[in-house]
Order: sequence, then C-alpha cells, then structure tokens
Amino acid sequence: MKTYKSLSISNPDELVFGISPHTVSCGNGLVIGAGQVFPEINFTLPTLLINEANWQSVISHYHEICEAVIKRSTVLQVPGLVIEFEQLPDMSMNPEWGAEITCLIKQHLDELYAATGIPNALRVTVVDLRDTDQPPLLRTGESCAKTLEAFRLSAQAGADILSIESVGGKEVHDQALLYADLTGIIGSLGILAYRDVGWLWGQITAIADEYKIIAGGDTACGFSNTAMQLAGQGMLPSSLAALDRAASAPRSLAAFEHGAVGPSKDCAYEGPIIKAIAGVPISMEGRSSCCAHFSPLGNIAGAAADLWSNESVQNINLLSGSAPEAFMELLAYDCRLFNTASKSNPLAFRNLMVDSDLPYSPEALILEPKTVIHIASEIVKQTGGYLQTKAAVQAAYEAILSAQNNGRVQIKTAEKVWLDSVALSLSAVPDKEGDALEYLLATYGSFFTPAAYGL
Amino acid sequence: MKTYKSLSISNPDELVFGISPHTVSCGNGLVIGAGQVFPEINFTLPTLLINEANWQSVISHYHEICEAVIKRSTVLQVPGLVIEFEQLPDMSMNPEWGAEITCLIKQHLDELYAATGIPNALRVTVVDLRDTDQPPLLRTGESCAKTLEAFRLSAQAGADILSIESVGGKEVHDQALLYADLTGIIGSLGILAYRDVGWLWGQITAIADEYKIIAGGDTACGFSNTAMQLAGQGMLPSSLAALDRAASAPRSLAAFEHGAVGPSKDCAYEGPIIKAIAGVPISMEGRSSCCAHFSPLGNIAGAAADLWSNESVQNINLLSGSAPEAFMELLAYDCRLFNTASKSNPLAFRNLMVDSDLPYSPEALILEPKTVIHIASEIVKQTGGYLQTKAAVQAAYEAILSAQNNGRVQIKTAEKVWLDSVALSLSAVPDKEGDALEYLLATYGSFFTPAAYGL
Amino acid sequence: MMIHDILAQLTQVVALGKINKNTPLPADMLGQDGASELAFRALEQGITPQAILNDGLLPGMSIIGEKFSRGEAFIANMLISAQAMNAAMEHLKPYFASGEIKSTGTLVLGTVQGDLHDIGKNLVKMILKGDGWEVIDLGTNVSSEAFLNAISSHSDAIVGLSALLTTTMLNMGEVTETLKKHNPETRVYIGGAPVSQSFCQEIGADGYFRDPHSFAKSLRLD
Amino acid sequence: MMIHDILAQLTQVVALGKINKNTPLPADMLGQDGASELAFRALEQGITPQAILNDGLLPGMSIIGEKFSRGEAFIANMLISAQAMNAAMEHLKPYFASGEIKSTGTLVLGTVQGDLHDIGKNLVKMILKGDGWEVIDLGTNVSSEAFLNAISSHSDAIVGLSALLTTTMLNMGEVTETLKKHNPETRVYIGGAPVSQSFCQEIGADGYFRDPHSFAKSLRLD
Ligand code: B12
Ligand code: B12
Repeated sequence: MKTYKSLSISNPDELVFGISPHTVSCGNGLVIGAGQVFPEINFTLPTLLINEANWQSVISHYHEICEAVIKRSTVLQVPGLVIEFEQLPDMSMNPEWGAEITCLIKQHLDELYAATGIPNALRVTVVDLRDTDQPPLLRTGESCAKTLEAFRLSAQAGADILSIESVGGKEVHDQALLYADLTGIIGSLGILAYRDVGWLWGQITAIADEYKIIAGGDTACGFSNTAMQLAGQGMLPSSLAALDRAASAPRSLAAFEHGAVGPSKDCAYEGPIIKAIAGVPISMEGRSSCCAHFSPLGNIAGAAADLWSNESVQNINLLSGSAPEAFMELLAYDCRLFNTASKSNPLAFRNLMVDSDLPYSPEALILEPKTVIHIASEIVKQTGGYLQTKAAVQAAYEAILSAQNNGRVQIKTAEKVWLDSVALSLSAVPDKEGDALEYLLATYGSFFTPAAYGL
Repeated sequence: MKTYKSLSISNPDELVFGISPHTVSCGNGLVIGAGQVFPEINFTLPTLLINEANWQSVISHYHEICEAVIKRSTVLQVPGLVIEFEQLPDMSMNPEWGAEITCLIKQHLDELYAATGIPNALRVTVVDLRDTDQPPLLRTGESCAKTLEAFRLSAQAGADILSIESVGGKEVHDQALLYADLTGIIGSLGILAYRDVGWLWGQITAIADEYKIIAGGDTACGFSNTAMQLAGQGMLPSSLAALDRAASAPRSLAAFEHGAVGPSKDCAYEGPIIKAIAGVPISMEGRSSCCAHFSPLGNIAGAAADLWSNESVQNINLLSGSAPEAFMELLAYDCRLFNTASKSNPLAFRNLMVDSDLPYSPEALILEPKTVIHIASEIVKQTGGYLQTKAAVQAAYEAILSAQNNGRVQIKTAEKVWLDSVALSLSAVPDKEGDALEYLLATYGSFFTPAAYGL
Repeated sequence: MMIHDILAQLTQVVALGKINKNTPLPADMLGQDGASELAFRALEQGITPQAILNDGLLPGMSIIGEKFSRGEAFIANMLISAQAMNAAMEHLKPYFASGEIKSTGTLVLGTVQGDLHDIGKNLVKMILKGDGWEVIDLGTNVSSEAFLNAISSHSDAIVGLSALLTTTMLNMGEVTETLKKHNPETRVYIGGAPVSQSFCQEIGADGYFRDPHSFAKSLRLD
Repeated sequence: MMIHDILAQLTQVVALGKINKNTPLPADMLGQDGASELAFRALEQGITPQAILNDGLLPGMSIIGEKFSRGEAFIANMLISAQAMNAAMEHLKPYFASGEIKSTGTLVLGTVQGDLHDIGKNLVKMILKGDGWEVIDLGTNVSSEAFLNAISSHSDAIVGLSALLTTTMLNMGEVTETLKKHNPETRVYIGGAPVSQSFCQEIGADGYFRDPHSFAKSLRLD
C-alpha cells in the first residue's frame, strides 16, 4: 500500500486540464495527461429489458452506438478517444454478457485505430453488485464473487481500463446524509468506505496486472453525487453536499493507495483533489453531462480534467442523429477548446471556467484550484482514512465560511441557519477513529456488519 | 429601404460576442447586444401528430417544456432568457393554434419576470408556407395570406420578436446547389431570394410596428444550412458550402434593409457578416445545437454571438430530465463562459473559439472575424443583391484559396479538383444582373415564376 | 380552550422537530416538553386519539411539508419532525391496534427487480410515514412474487414501485400485471427518474408521481 | 472484341459524365464522343439495347456510385453521370416502349402531407433514376389519396415516402395503411432524418433506408 504524505501538485496554477505528473499509457497508443484533453464518450440502452429474448437487440444498440460515435470522432478529427462501457446490472450478473459487449466495442476501436490512427482506449465499468445483500457482505458471498468475475471477463475480453462505482459504506452514508449527521458522514466515508475501497482495489489491481491493463479509479458517485442531486432537489443544503464532496476524497484516494493509476472515473468530482495528491490523470464531466444529470459544476469541473465526459446518454434519436453521436460532437468541440487553450494560455481558460461557476454555489467552491490544494494539503497531513476525512471536511468548511464572509460565494438564506450549526456539529465529531466507529455502531448498527469491513 | 454603404464594425477585433452597435430592447426588460450573451432556448414536439384530437397533449407538452426550462434558468440564475417558439407547419396553417401556444409561453415568461426579475423575451418564428404551391407564388395566394396572418396573430398573442426562415429563391437554389452551379447559386440568392426577403420583411415590419414589437431577422437556413448538411454527408464539397454561406449574406441582409433590427435568427450562420454590416445583435448556435444538427462550426459560431441557442430539441426524456431542460442547462453554462470572459478578456476567449475550429474546414474560415470583415466590406462596396452576392462569393473564394495556400485551413483531397475549377466557373458568372436572370430562366425556368419576385 | 391549546402545541413541536424533553434540538427549546410528553398529556386530558392525530400531529407535518416545498427547510427537518410525530404515535399505538382510530392506510413499497437504487424509495417511505401511512418496505431488487406475497397479507394496501434504470423500469409492467391479475382493485403507483406519466399509462399503473410530496398530497385527496 | 470495346467506352463516359461531343466537361475530353454518340453507334453495330443498358451504362453508374461512397466524388458528379446515362437512354427509349428491354421498375415517390422538405426526396429520385428506375415524383405535401391514385395507375410500382418532421412522419403510417388496404402487395419504403428502422416496423412499412444508395443497393439485390 502506497501512502501519500505530500502533494504531487502543490501550486494551484499547476493544477490544470490536460497535464498530470503521472501520465497513463493505454489501449491503442493513447497517452493520458500528457498535454491534451480527450473526449470520453458514455452511453447506455434506451428503455429495453435485458434478457435472452432481447439480446440481439441489445447487441445491435451497442454496434449502432459505436458506429455513430466513431464516425463523428473521425469527422471532427479528435486527437484521441476513450469509450466508457458502463455495464448495466444484468451484464455484470451475467459476466459473459458484459464480456461480449466489451469485445464488440474493442473491435470497433481497433478498427478506428487501424483506419485513422486516432489513439483510443476502452474503459469498462463493472457494476458493484455487492450491496444485493442487506446488510452488504462486501468481501464474501456470491455477489462479491460475481463482481470480481465481471472484472476478470471484461479484462479478458479487451478492456483497457477498469473502473467501478463502489458502494461499501453507502448503506450507512445514505442514512447519515438524510439526517445531515456529520459524524455519520465522516465515519461512513472515512472508516467504512475507505476500508472497502482499499480492499476492493487490491483485488482489481491484481486482475489488471495479470492482463497488463490499467486499473483506472473509483468514484464516490453513490455518496457525494447523491448528495449533489438531493441538494439540487432542495432536500439538502448545498453546503452539506459541498462538505460531503470533500469528505469523499480520502475514500476515493484509497483506490490509488492500492494500485489504481488513473484515469479516475468521470463522475468522481473529487477528482481534482486526487490529482493534486496522487498526480494521476482524471476524467471529469460538467455541462457536457447535462444529458445525465444537472449540477452546479458545469464549467468549473473542466478546470483540471484530462478526459472530458458526458457521463451517459441513452441511444435514442435526436433531430441531428443519435444522442450518443450528438454528445460525441459536443465533447469533441469542448476538447478543441481545451487543447487550443493549451497551446496558448491554458491558465486563462481554466480561470474562466472557474470564475464562471464559483460565485453561485459552495459546491463549486470545493473545485476551485486554490481550495482543492488547501483540502488536499490538509488530507496529506493526516494518516488513515478517518482523520483524513475529518480534516477534509474541516478544511472545506473553513473555505466555505471564508468565501461566504468575503462574498465570493452565495449561500442561500434557507441554508445559513444550517451552516451556522456546522461548527457545533464538527466539534462533536470524535478525534479517535474508535469512538467514531462506536458511534456508527450505536446509531446505524442495524445497517452494516463490521465484518464486511474486516473490523 | 435602408442601404448599407459602409460597415458598422470594420475592425475585426470589435466583432465580438455580447456587444453590438445597435442594441435591441424587447420583451420583459431584455436588452440584447449591450454586453451580455443570453441563452435562446428552442424546442419542438416529440413524435406526435398535430390535430384536434391531440391538441390537449400538444398544449401539455409546451406547458411542461416551459416549466422545465424556466426552472432550470432560475436555478442557474441566467442573466436573461429568450425562448424561441418555432412553429410547426400546422400551427401556421391554423394561425389560432400558433397563437394559443404563443400566449401560453408568454404567460410563463411573464410569471418568470414577476417572480425573479430575470429579463426575457419570446421570439416566434412562423413557418413560411409560401412554397406549398409549385412554383411558389410568394406574394399572392392563400399560403402567402396564411403566413402573414400567422405573423399577425402571433404578434397579437404576445410575441416579442418575429422571425421566419423564408424560402423565396430556394426552388432554384436547391437545383443549382446539387449541380454545384455557381451562376445558379449566385443568381437564386442574389436576385430571387434577395428580392423576396425584401418584399416579405416589408410586410413583417409593418406588423411588428403595428404591435410595437421587434422585427427580428431571417435566415438562409434552407439555402446554406442545407449546403452544410449536404457537405457533411459528403454530397457537396465543403468549400462549396463555404461559398454558399457567404453568398447568403446579402439575401439575409435584405431583411435589415427593410426594417428588421435583430436579433437575427439562430440558424443564420451568416449572422456575423450581417452584424459587421448592419451592427445588429445576432443569435448563433454551435456545439450547443448538437441536438439539432452537426456542423463544422461548433465553437467558431460563438465568436460574435449575442444570443446563444440550441436550435431545437424534442421534448423527450434524457436521464437527467427532459431534453429541453438539459439543453437549457448547457446554454446557461456556455453563457456563463461568455459573460465571465466579457468582464476580463473577451478577445482571448473569442480567439480561442475561432482558432479551435479554423484549421479543420473552409466553412469555419467564413466565420473567422477577419474573413467576415473582408467579405462584409466587399459586399458594401456593391449596390443591389446580385452584385453584392457575386462579390461575397469572390471574396470568400479568395479567402479560401489563400488560407489553403498558407496552410491555415485543411482542404480535403477529394475537393481540391473542384476548388481548382472554381476560378473558371466564377469568371463565367455574368457581370450584369439581367444576364444572370436570363441564365436562370433558361436553365431553371420550369422551377420558378418571375412574377413571384415582382419581375 | 385547553383542548385547542395542547393540540396547537403538539402541532408546533412536530413542525419544529422537538421529539421529547431530552432531545437537544431545537436548541432554544432545551428541557421543554416534546411531542412525546404532550401526546401523553393530551390522552390524559381525555382528548380522543383521532383528534390528537388529525388536529395535533398531522397539521405539524403539513407545516414542515409546506416549508420544505417552499425551499425553506430540508429533508432532515422533515425527518426529525417525522420522528417527533412517531414519538407521539407510540402513545397512540394501542388505540390503533384496538381499531379505535384508523391509520391513513398501508403502502407496500419497493424498488423493482434488478435495481438497487433506494434513496428515492426511502424518501417516499419517510414522507408517507409522516402522513400517517403504515409502510411495508420490501427493499430493493424486489420480485413480482415478493410484491404479490406482501399484498396477499395486506389486501387493502396500495403499492408503490420505484426504479432508476431505463432497463429495470420495464419490470414495473410485470409487477403491475401480476398484481392486477391477482386483484384488479389493487392500486399501483410508480415513481423514479426515468419513469413518466405516459409510461404509467402504457403499463396500466394507477398513477405516476414525480416526488413523494405530490404522491402524499394526491393520496390525501383520495 | 468490338462489342466489349464500345460497351467499355460507354461505361467510362458515363462514369466521367461526358454527355455528348459538345459538352465542355471533362475538359480533357473536349470534342470526343460522349454517351449519346456511343450509344447510337452501339445500336448501329447491332448490340442489343439490353446489353447496352446492362453492360455499358449501368456499370458506369456503379463506378461513380462507388467513388461517391468512398468520398471521392460529389453528388454533382453523380448527377452529371446520370445525365450522360439519360442521353444514351434517349436512343434506347423506343425499345423500352416496345417492351424489348425492361426498365428496372417504377417508383412512386413523395414527401408526405404537411411536409415541404424535398431535397432528400429529390436525391432519392436522382439516384434511383441513375439505377434505371422510372420515378414518378408526386412532389411534397402529398396526401394518401394522391399516393393511392398514382399507385392505381401503376399497379406494379413500389412506393417511397420521405418526411423530415417528427410530426409529419406519422402521416407515413396513414399512407402505408391506405396503400396496403388497397393492395397488400404494394411495397412501401420510407426515409428521412427522423425516421428509423423501429418506426418502419411500427407502421408496417417494408423497409427503411438511411440514404438513397443503400436503398438502391437493396433494390438491386431484390
Ligand atoms: C446515487 C446513484 C447510484 C448509487 C445508488 C445508491 C442508492 N442506494 O440508491 C450507486 C452508486 C450504487 C449507483 C449504482 C448504479 N447506477 Co446509479 N445513480 C445514482 C444517481 C447519481 C442518483 C440517484 C439518486 O439517488 N437520486 C436522488 C433520489 C432522491 O432521486 P430519485 O431516486 O429519482 O427519487 C425521487 C423521485 O424519482 C421520486 N421517486 C422515486 N421512487 C419513487 C416511487 C414512487 C412510488 C413515487 C411516488 C416517487 C418516487 O421521489 C424521489 C424524491 O423526489 C443517479 C443519477 C441521476 N441523475 O439520478 C445515477 C443513475 C440512476 N445510475 C445509473 C447507473 C447506470 C448505475 C449503475 C448501473 C452504474 C454501474 N455501472 O455500476 C449502477 C446500478 C446499480 C443497480 N444494480 O441498480 C444511471 C442510469 C442509466 C440508465 N441506463 O438508466 C444514472 C441515471 C446515472 C447516469 N446518469 O448515468 N447509482
Ligand atoms: C433545409 C431545411 C429546411 C428547408 C427545406 C428546404 C427543402 N426544399 O427541403 C426550409 C427552410 C424550407 C425548412 C423549413 C422548415 N423546417 Co427544416 N430543415 C432543413 C434542414 C436544415 C436540412 C434538411 C435537408 O435538406 N437535409 C439534407 C437532406 C439531403 O437530408 P434528408 O432530407 O435527411 O435526406 C437524406 C436521407 O434522410 C434520405 N432520405 C430522405 N427521404 C427519403 C426517402 C426514402 C424512401 C429513402 C430511402 C431515403 C430518404 O436520403 C437523403 C440523402 O441521404 C434540417 C436540419 C437537419 N438537421 O436535417 C431542418 C429541419 C428538418 N427542419 C425543421 C423545422 C422545424 C422546419 C420548419 C417547421 C421551420 C419553421 N418553423 O419554419 C419548416 C417546415 C416546413 C415544412 N412545412 O415542411 C426541424 C425539424 C424539427 C422537427 N420537429 O421535426 C429540422 C430538424 C431543423 C431543426 N434542427 O430544428 N427546413
């Protein structure tokens, strides 16, 4: 296990799109983080049951999507391309199904490379099936075995990069989030999720090594993107979602402590913090993923991106063509902006993206390069997931407070009262991991089993 | 009739997004061209027959769309909003239908203004029904009367801005385009379309004046966007589409000679040339309209935009929400980029957009500010649509040649032969409008009637 | 006017989320009576359990619900109000069992087969509980048979289905069919991001709701 | 080997778009024989009209069609080749009338009611003509009745429908129904940007094609 005691990028002005200290070479001649931002296109099935009867139709959808996005990339002469195949539950439950589609997509990418020389790679994201059981077993049982088998078969079938949106700790975090319980949030992310990600990525890295492919990265999607969505629906204070984002960084960093090398996963908006610490290339999504979810991070998300993604879009028809093809066009143009800026004044463009979102939301503040570096540096001062998570939340809270005080960021009236109460709640968060674990057991004991976390 | 003998903007560095010499005030407190770029959101029905039986369903779609886009604009705090209601044929054929929807949308916008103070306006685009007859009658007959009635009822029902994608001359241009016949193209745009736009906008301006609303502008969509689409499908040389774009500017300028004041219509990519000449604010669309059509102009289209549009998207569900809401989010973020850049260094961002597309296509070259000003200045040196159109094509051709020679723009191998032949074809284009008209009559006489053009 | 007083107080503590004397929130009510104490006292005063529920507790939930709808409160506030209400309900429970008062109704709820998303479903549970519904939560990845079993032992229950995937949403059709075949009277309601009104009609369900509040509201009107 | 020679020459001039001796293009063939002269001469030499069509003209169209598909030629080249072919066909026409050779078939084509977009439809016409089809173009905004009338007088014709609007595409269903009711054997093909394979199945049409080339190709295989 690797531990990060210092930052890979400590100057905010070096945290910029397209460049990361540790580049990643993968797939058909693609080098990520070496100066260019590449599109990472994502897609999914339209309304369609996945079963044997529909299998031919499923396959044709993926063929059709590949043809469309490859055609568009070629026309727009993208400098490189990543396709993410995000499996749907049935495809991981039946890993041969996932493998068949992996193989199909890989073939399209190989043909693209042969025909045009456009470097490319295939990311396969397996579904984390391990919360089928309640409480989740995580390290044992059939759903764990299936999840790992899905990784193995995907690797065999031609995946270049492996990823997952892992769920350990979520069963507690879901509860804590709704009650805005900071100790619960920090404990579930810093103790439970942190331990699970470490264990899981040990397994994934072993598979990646065996097949000589890349262990990409994880995402706290089920944690902080849920928080972001809930805040977007007015269910949670936006500042809570902001704190939750910071809190998720040590948990996602654990993948890199256990062998992942990037590119991190697109929906991991904690990516910039990871990039600052581990120096790995990251995938990000912003306004380009308006097809998949809304967010207060549309532009600022691009500030440090090495891949630029649309998260997901169904294969349905728009007026121009299929939706995946349309979003391929959008990504290609966005990447042209990134890469043209790289040649002249990348910082000016980065700051434009940052400044355009910053005033409107504390969630955007967390992605501001200066704040990112501040949070990252507080994280590396601590040892172990729990203390790191607590420090990250503390740093994020201070950043929000000071930005509120000097008027850099709007805080909605409704959440000012809540924000005022945070200092008190934070002071109640235990200093010792053991105490926090006890709290989790006392408060949420019915939702999780310590054994699932090797506790 | 106004004639333009000099440029409103003659310095390429003053041709920039958000600012136009003659601002337009309209709707609920909206001022266009005074420093900010506003989103112009567009939408249409999903697959659905428009008839009496479905009318309630049609109405609910428009309600639902308005609620969604207004919610998103409010959440993202847009500085202003234009909604374009682009009618579908049945709504102009039954002008009360179009008026009912106009009224419905206007009400939503009034509520938005009352609730949030976000300035806004409603553009209504009527369908040009005048080519129902073949050859089109244009100035007489039932379809002409219906088209004008649709304008009147829309104005009555609450439209703030009137627009149309008019079609006079298209019946000849369609043919000439497929045969890559430059005399035919220049003649159909410079004589026929130019005359028709002038006549039609005399009528529209009168209606706008009567209701004290804004006569927006026209678009050569049926001409040069068709050429762009055909070039995109490999049917025409991209350079021909580029020449056609330049050729369409005098035709669309005719609307401004006859009382239109802007904002021009989103799909009028000839907008920047018009802005340089007439100084009016323009609406543009680029990567943001990936839902509606593909183009080689995704970024460069933004260089001089005063409104930024998505052209059109059906009211269907994406994973995030409805497609109109998703594209509202995209436009809002794009406008944040524009408006944040305006505060610091607008030219740097403009040049980024320009430089990112320029190398890839001669069609992009036509939108480069320097080239725009060159073409515009050649246009104002001439008098009358025909000579202006010829001069525009000549200027565009020279720009393409020189950009090809100094390697600034890629020309595909397949079209080099064609480009080589252009000099000869251009030299064969008559100097006198009368000769060109004779040519049109001889070659395409069965497609049009001179009387429809007052000839 | 004692009756009015104590019910009004109950409404207030529910809306504020004051569960009992010992709970620390809201800070300015430290040591004061909460919903639990007040409900106990109201029963002592001879106020009917039905009146306590209808005129004391439920109006409190409405107040916080409305605040929430206006964006002036968050889900945590709702949840804590629901806890306050539940604390009061503890005292009323015996009367429910004896049939003296009737609960609003029973909702059988679950995320359909193949789908593990459950936050939306959990919110539905919490908010309907707050409205006095008894909720039988079957969890995630729930098969048609499991729904059928649950409904067999609660024949007057209504059913709520949740799905977040464009693939699994189709399983809602199967569940609806199975349930309606067994008992055409069973009302089935659906929700979740990819679902829509037209999809609801397609599969023959009885209603689609964008969020739990509109669901609860509509059930109140039934 | 005269026969082979002149047919090969015909193929070449059609592919290059050399219509007749006097046409200026291609510049390096100025004054040379074009399709018109060569077809006339071939008939004189006693080559059958059917052979001229099948072994001279159509292969020329195939060559330019393939070049077009590979992105090495434009629609204008196709159209000029089609003109060259038509010039040659002028000499063959009498034999068509007499039934000595058969044309590929008849296509009744139009843009459906409510829709005035016609460039796509016109391309279909041009390309199918180039493949030897007789095309009856009903224009735009064509009602079901108009299609029915046209098909009544050409009972063995196939039908092509075009639509560019999400609203008018639904009229394709009505047209198909009307035509099939009248004669279930009538084959109806559809195209246009918003249309798709699944929509085609939905309305019971016989085929959807993304572009005229794939349409023509598939008809060739029939
Ligand atoms: C959080 C999340 C997860 C978490 C789930 C955590 C959990 N315990 O639920 C995790 C990380 C585990 C996850 C996993 C996956 N997810 Co997920 N996930 C999300 C995310 C980000 C938010 C969902 C959420 O909780 N929203 C907040 C809640 C409150 O909203 P809601 O569920 O819509 O509920 C509201 C209403 O709909 C309504 N409601 C809901 N149910 C009901 C029922 C009734 C009766 C009523 C009246 C109302 C109602 O009330 C709620 C409150 O208003 C969405 C993104 C998005 N844009 O929604 C993706 C999303 C749903 N997931 C997606 C995908 C693809 C997956 C995975 C397949 C990814 C993978 N390859 O691993 C897996 C599948 C897991 C499985 N087997 O089901 C896609 C779905 C794409 C598709 N094809 O449909 C989405 C849209 C993301 C994306 N844009 O690509 N996901
Ligand atoms: C040019 C154009 C026009 C021109 C039409 C010129 C003409 N003579 O056709 C004008 C300006 C008149 C026009 C008007 C309108 N248009 Co229009 N138009 C377009 C545009 C830009 C290009 C269409 C085109 O010619 N493409 C090139 C041809 C070659 O492609 P194609 O038609 O798809 O055909 C190809 C294939 O589909 C196939 N094919 C076609 N038919 C068939 C048939 C068969 C049997 C087969 C096998 C194959 C086949 O072969 C062709 C070659 O590959 C599109 C944008 C777009 N993205 O497509 C909008 C578009 C179609 N128009 C649109 C709209 C809204 C309109 C108007 C209602 C606008 C208005 N408010 O006035 C009016 C309606 C007029 C009417 N009554 O029909 C929308 C449709 C939205 C919707 N709801 O469906 C579009 C998509 C623009 C947009 N993105 O918003 N339009």
